[in-house]
Amino acid sequence: MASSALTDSRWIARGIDRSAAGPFALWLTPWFVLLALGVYAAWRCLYYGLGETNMDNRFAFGLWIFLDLAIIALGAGAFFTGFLVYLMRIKELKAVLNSAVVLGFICYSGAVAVLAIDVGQPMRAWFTFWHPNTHSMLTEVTFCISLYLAVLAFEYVPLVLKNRRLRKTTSFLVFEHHMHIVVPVLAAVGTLLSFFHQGSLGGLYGVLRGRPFAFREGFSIWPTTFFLFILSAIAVGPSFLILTTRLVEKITGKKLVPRTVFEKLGFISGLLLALYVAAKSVDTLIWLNVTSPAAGFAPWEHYAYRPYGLWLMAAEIGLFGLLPAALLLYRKTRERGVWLLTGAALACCGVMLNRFVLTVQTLALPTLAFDEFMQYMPNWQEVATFGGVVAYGVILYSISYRYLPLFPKERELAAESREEVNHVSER
Amino acid sequence: MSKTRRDILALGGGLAAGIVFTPVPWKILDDASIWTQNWPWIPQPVKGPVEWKESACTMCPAGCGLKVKMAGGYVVGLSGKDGALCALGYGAHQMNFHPRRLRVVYRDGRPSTWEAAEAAFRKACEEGPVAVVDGRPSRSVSRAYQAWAAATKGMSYFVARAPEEAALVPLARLAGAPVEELAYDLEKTKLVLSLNAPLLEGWGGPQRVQRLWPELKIVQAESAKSRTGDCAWQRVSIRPGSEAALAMAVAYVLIDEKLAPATSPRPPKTAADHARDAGVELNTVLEIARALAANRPAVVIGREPEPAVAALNILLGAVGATGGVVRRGPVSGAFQSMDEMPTGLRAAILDSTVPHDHQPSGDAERFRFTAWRGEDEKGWLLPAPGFLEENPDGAGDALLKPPEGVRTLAAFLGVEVKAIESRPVAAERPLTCRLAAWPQPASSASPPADWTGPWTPAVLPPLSGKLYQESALFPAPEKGLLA
Amino acid sequence: MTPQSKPKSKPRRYGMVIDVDRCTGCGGCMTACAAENNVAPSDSRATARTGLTPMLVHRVTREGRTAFLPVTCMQCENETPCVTVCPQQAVELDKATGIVTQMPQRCFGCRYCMTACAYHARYFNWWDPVWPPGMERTLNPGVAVRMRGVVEKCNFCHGRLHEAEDKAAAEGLASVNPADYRPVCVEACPTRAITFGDLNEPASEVSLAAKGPEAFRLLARLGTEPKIYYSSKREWVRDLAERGPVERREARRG
Amino acid sequence: MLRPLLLFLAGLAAAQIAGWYGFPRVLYTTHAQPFEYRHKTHAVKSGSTECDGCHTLRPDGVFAGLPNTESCAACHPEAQGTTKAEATFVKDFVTTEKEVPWLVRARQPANVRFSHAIHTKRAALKCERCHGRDGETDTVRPYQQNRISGYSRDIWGQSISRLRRAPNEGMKMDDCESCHKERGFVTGCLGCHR
Repeated sequence: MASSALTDSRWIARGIDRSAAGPFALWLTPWFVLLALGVYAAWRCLYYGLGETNMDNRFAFGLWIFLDLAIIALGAGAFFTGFLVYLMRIKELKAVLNSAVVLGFICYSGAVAVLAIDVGQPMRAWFTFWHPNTHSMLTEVTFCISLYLAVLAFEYVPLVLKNRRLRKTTSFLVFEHHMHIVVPVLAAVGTLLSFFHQGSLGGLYGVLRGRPFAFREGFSIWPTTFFLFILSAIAVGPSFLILTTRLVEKITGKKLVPRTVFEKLGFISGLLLALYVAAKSVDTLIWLNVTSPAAGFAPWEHYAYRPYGLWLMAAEIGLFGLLPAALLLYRKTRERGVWLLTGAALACCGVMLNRFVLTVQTLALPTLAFDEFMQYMPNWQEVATFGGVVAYGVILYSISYRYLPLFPKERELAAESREEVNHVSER
Repeated sequence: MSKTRRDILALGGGLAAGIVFTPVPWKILDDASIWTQNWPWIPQPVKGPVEWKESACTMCPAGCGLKVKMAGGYVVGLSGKDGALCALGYGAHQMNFHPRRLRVVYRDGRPSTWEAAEAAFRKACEEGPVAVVDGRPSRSVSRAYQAWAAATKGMSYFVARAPEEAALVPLARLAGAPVEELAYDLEKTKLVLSLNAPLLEGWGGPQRVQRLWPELKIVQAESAKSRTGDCAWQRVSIRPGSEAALAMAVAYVLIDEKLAPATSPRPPKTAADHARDAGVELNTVLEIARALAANRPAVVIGREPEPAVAALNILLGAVGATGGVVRRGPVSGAFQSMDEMPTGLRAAILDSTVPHDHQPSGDAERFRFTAWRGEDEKGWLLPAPGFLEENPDGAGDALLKPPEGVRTLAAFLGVEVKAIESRPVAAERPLTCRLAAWPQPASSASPPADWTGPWTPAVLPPLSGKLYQESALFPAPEKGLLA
Repeated sequence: MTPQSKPKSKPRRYGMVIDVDRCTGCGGCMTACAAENNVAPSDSRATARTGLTPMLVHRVTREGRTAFLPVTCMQCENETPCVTVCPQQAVELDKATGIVTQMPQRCFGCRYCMTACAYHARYFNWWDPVWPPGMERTLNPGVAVRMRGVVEKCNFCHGRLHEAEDKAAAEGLASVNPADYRPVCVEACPTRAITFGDLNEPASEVSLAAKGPEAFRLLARLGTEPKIYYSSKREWVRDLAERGPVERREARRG
Repeated sequence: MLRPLLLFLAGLAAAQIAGWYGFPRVLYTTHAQPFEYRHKTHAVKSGSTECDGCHTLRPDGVFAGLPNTESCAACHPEAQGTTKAEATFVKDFVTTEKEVPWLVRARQPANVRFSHAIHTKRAALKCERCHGRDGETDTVRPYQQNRISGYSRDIWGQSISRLRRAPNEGMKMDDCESCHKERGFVTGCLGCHR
């Protein structure tokens, strides 16, 4: 144990404190077990076909698509922080930028991995690039997500090269330095790509003329859900960063980011969330009064089936929209750690609920006069596959946290706290 | 970094960069997706040019004309020669490969041999008497069975009657005519009062009433919900086992309202009493009776042999009248039905056209020829040619070659089959019948409680609906339709 | 031969009118469709929600009355939902015939088209197709067998269209003889409830029936212009075209 | 710095040789035909140089493909000449009434619908357009099969790069499409797939 800790320590940056290799391995073990289970479930789905899942002809999209949409929205923090740092020049957010890039990479690569299992014929996925249907929102999503994943990988590389051992190789150091010059460019490209795919993920549902619950009119080729998805994603991206960073701080018992950064993120999140709620409310009113009746569907009909009642809409706009927006915008609550976290958590739940409603409720509702309302429950294969992705995320993040400078301010803050031993940040 | 490690990296980098500019990754990508389009474990259709032949369906006695699509020596599609086929007919060619296909001799559910079956049958013939049972008596091969039975000592010939024919037996008795010669003239009927008869679910052949249905008014009196009831002009719910009661109630009203000859004998109880027995309102009975009288020619059809139904038809004037029950004949002569088999038979040998639910009575040893295994088969199961593997007439060539180990009843008995050159034309003959008194009703005439339709044994000789439901054609059970 | 002098057939718009009053729900069209289009027996784990029924007869009851509605791909013509959403052009609105064609060999099984279809007329191959041993020799050579992981639906029996086209070419005709081509469900209906033909021919039986006062289309208000018409003399059946007060009452109760 | 660069270039060159020269040889397996067949001899002996003399197109538009053993047996009820191939044919197929398992190089997969009626009748294309001079050969080429996709090599064409190939070489969808485009005949997926 002691010797392995010794070898391991050569890889850890100077001046920061990490646990010994033994406890770290112990921490990773359960996640590797979960990952193995996920890989087994995924293998079953690939080998025996998607009959292994609980999806059916009506619920052609299930748990996977819902969670993919959710984690891609939550992962929006990556591009949005890049946008704020490099294009809006809010330099203090640099403290979370590296962490955001890793989180974004995890969310996007995880989503792509699940998609590869979710499609029936993954080996034909490249057809989308060779024979693209330019009218399809999914084409836009596929192009943007795969390109953006490449961008994220490029953003990840300099981070990896900052590792203490790797820096010893001169060519890596030179390479990393050159990469630094292009990072703002990458951030700009990433922002553009992300705007489009977050939007087109929303457009995915908004264009469904055959599903009056999801269908929205819009501007040019983009239905309103296109813009709502962008807005909601950039609204909760910072909130998700607050949550994850605070969680890491809690687990490691360290201060990683200055408090002011959290407050800044919270404010941005709250502001955008307020905007989103306003836009969403207007959109909902137009949909209820114009779009849905035009298709022959009474507005409240969509909420007539239990458990998908009107409470969902109320929760989405009130509990998970207005409330967190207020908590994050109001200075007094924002400065109180508990309320900041509550606000951020509610905002994240809100975007997940929104993605859930659009994925599941859309498909559950009947369209034909002689249709039935249907329910769907994922089975263990679906849950385990996704659990595997979560495990992959935790493992990758843990390793990155251990060996890479995810939080550039960490050393500084550690020094400060050593000086003021008595001062303990609120728990 | 060590020197060798750097060298390996450089060489590897060169290889990796270089391979991108060769066909290797791109061709493999393309071929791999082509591989998914032609997975070796996905079955492929047989190769060879398509040809169309003609034949007749053998899945039920209706014997619909077929246009048969063939490729590479196999049947790859079916089409009706004159009109549509039924749901089973469209996939009959797949039935030959059904998991229930019988390929070896079975005795009491255990595999056996042809030699053992032959020895057992020879022994039974020596001990006698033995019955040979036929499902479709108008074929050339049937003629051969009849001749053979007549010429062999201790041998007799029976037929398995379809339920709709059996239901006419009480009327045939009253009219003194062989039941084989009686038939419903439904093509000219305007209104049918059906007492639990599965008219749209295969009665009288799968397609007969289907084709007439758009122009035919059906009053369905039923004790179990059926698709016929769904599609009927009127649906009336009756108590199980009360077909006779409803028939008598209607008859009473007909006489009362002077819609039937005044001299007709009246049913034993009043209309109100019979209606109560049937579990219907008297008003409903009135409506039915008036509809019958207003929509002549009308006819009453029962599911089971029910004397009261025969009596009601006589009262209605439907016997011997256009659009009612008529006499056609001679069709192929009068036969003894399997239901009237004497007791004390030593053995019965059944042709593959006999439905599985037709079982010889008593403890006669069973030799059943069949292409498919049914449920719980006692006695001998002898593998017979399947669909189109023998000529529908029993004489002449077949379109398909039967698999190894399959024999026909004719070959087993060693009879020679000659094609019948000319068949008598079914001509209309007068049929008259008077009702002297109300007959005693039959005990029970309702469908069994577990009857779910839509395929009754009546339509599916030689198999029950189960075979169809297990077949490739049966789509995943969808809500409502087949429940 | 120059392109100009070639005998060109003019574009057709194949469509159907289904007379609901003539459907007895016998299921003949469903089984004929399965046999014609090489639909494999349902997997033992399949349910009503995971089976393959390119043609599906719905039994609809309202206040004790019953109607049977055969539902298949509606061959939508305007902004065809499945065509517009498919990312890799595996679904197409065929210009020559008006058929919405699904190409399983191009499909990669994302199932987006299934979520787009208001009629639930698209089916996914959740399992590999498996026939009992030997039964693969009864497969129709005119239609390719689909593998697992792809979407399929009614293509208006394209195998039969191909046969009719081959025949027309051999006979030197520019276009398919209407008598040579009709989908198997049309042929398999014992009550002849389905009329099939070219909606571009104003005098064709199907065009006239589609213009009849009793004709209606399902969910026409979605604006996708389906080419499958229904017709019924019964008003309550015509009301099934859209969700109405009855369905809303049911919904509120549910 | 020179050494890694040289090694990199060496890797690059090795990849080119392996990819362009080695790969096609590994990708395909070669299978011999059941026996030798000479189109040329048959054309001379039978006096018919028209392809549809044996490869008939029926009036209903169905292309009969390769002649079956029965029609060959009309001329070869027993050996007419002295070749080994003919003796094999008579012995193994005519007397046993079996079909010859020819490995058809131009065979398309089951999902492709190719109508000989439309191409040879309506479009009046010559057989040579796609089959080249196969009808005048002295031998039948062996069948080469792609190990991954299972396709005949003739579908892709002999040239692995698919550049500078003969007009009749290659039977991929691209080839069908380019010929269609040249002739101004555009069709949807359904036109050529089933």
